[in-house]
Amino acid sequence: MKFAILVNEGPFNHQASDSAYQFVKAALAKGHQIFRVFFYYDGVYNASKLSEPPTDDRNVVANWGKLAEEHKLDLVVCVAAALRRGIKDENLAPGFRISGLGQLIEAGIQADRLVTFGD
Amino acid sequence: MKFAILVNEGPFNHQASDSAYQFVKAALAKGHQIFRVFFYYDGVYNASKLSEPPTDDRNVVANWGKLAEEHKLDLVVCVAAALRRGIKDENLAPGFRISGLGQLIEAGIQADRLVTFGD
Amino acid sequence: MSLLHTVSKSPFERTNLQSCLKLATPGSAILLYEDAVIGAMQGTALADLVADAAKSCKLHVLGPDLAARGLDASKVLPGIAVVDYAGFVDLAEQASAVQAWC
Amino acid sequence: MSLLHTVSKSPFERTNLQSCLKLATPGSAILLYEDAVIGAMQGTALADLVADAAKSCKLHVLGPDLAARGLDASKVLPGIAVVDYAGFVDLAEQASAVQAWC
Amino acid sequence: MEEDMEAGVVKKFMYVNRKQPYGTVYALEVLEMVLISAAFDQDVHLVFTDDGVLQLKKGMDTAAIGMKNFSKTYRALEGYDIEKLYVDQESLDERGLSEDDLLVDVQVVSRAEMAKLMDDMDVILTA
Amino acid sequence: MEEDMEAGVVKKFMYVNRKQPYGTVYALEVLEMVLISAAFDQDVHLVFTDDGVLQLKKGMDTAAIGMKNFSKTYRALEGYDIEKLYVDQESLDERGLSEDDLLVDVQVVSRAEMAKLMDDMDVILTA
Repeated sequence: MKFAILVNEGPFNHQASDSAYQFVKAALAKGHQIFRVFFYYDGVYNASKLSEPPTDDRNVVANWGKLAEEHKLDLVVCVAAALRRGIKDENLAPGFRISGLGQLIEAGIQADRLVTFGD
Repeated sequence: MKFAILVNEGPFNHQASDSAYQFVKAALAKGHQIFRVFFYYDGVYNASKLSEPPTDDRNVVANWGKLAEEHKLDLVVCVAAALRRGIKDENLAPGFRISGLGQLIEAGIQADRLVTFGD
Repeated sequence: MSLLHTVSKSPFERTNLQSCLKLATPGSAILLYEDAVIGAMQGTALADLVADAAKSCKLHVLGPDLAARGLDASKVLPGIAVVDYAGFVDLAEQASAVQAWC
Repeated sequence: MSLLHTVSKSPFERTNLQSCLKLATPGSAILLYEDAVIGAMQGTALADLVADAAKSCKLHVLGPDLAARGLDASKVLPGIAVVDYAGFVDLAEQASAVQAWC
Repeated sequence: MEEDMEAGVVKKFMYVNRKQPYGTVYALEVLEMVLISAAFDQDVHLVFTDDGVLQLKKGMDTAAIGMKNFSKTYRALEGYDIEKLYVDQESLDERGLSEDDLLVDVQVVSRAEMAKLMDDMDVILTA
Repeated sequence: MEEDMEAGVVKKFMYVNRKQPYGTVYALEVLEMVLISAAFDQDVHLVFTDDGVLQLKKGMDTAAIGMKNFSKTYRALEGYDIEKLYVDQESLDERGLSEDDLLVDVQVVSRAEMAKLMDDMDVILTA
């Protein structure tokens, strides 16, 4: 089945991004396809390449990037939400791309299910 | 009277930073002193110089910077919270400085009142 | 001197106001602002709870946040004072400390 | 097919679960995860509300979030199934759509 | 209406608004989503429930909080052929509001009717 | 204890923990604040109320959610002379918990006692 994922909260402050990551890993392990992971609202902060968590904690941003590389995931950051919050190409982490909200609507249309994490 | 201000939520997603800004302006207008404004948790995002809100909306980051310049405010961003969330000297907005949590405790000790905005 | 308790989140969405009312002692000041201002209005499902609190605590609501939400300052519950940001500053000044329930 | 409703915020802190229960139709699936898992436990002040919901909806709770919080999976309310992330995926697959109350 | 951009795929999208305006950005950023889905010619349903009913309150004046009043956008939705707006009576009642307090025409439904409508959707986006 | 860094100014600081661990970062970042205030030799009071009582639950295992288990830190507080920990009975009761479920020694008080304690503070930091 084709899943689309929406992540609405930033890293560390909320667990939403962690839960979405675990969900995506479990879906891939079951042979499902991830059509796209879209980052909206504060979720755009997950794409900051400057994020540097303590070394004894998980690295949310890097984990998304690695997963994207391994599984050719399409990680899309909403441009309007990102501009407000100071996420731009110059601080965008590897594995993410910035695009319009149309990418979320398209994911809703193309995927069999849209699963949202966080508010 | 000497006030210390703590801002715990990022710009735009929550009103906390806006309310803190209005409170600080009102306190200054009454002749009070602002000992320090400290940004913690997601509040550190208020210091991103890359933030670019729509031109018909308020610019939270720039407003803090301007107010700081006019009134010689000490705007301090918590280094630990900021590192996790990708706020560093390279994307720090004018008027802010990055320092340790000790600056918050010191503000609590030195100021007559600590007023917190957001969670 | 007693505490100023501030509440910013909607009492319909979160339990912050309810927690505040459990720990605010008689004579304390309480300020509702941001999304919490709906709690100050007449005719809501929470009006009895808040009106009751106004008997033992000094309740206030931030006018600018009422206006932003199109809520009529003349329809706040009796016993609740409408203040502006300057009034918020005064409340903080008059309190022994400020406790933010967010 | 019916909806999967997901709830991640604590029912003691926010009203999301209560809103979910008002709009979830009989036969729908509900998954409690993250801070919402406390709602699945026996002996809480919300246990009656949740046990009641489990009679008309298919309730689930995420095991990894119980374990993280030191909550014993053997003490969840009767009628609530404990699932892992793979089970979460299955629930989403089996639903007609997923409604996140956050 | 323009031709469908997705070769005829029209899904039932529902946007569930549960939060007040201004205290958080959700109301504004949901509107941005809604306008885009109109461009994709999807079957858009807007629901206002819980504190979300306050997004439609008449008479907002944001001057003193220094934020932009975006409530006019709800009036503009008709121009994008977004006409399916639902509010539940219970959420209005709990907040001491009535249909007359709202700045746009909506269908006022019971929570039971809203639940049925929701069950019928293909994609639900909530904030 | 070291000499006071602020020329003898010792204030009563209270940290009010109202949230669960892991679902949000607050519990962890409050601990960071608490440890720093110990370095400033302040009179530190830690309160756990509402969902905050869950921060002290025994037996956490975070392996499956991929996050760091920081509950050991509460055990280390004693080493920093932070010994005033309060939990209110009502919050425990509501969540079906008892003092035996907690991984550190605390004073269990009523909400009324906690309210009195709070009224006496100079600086209150809540999350």
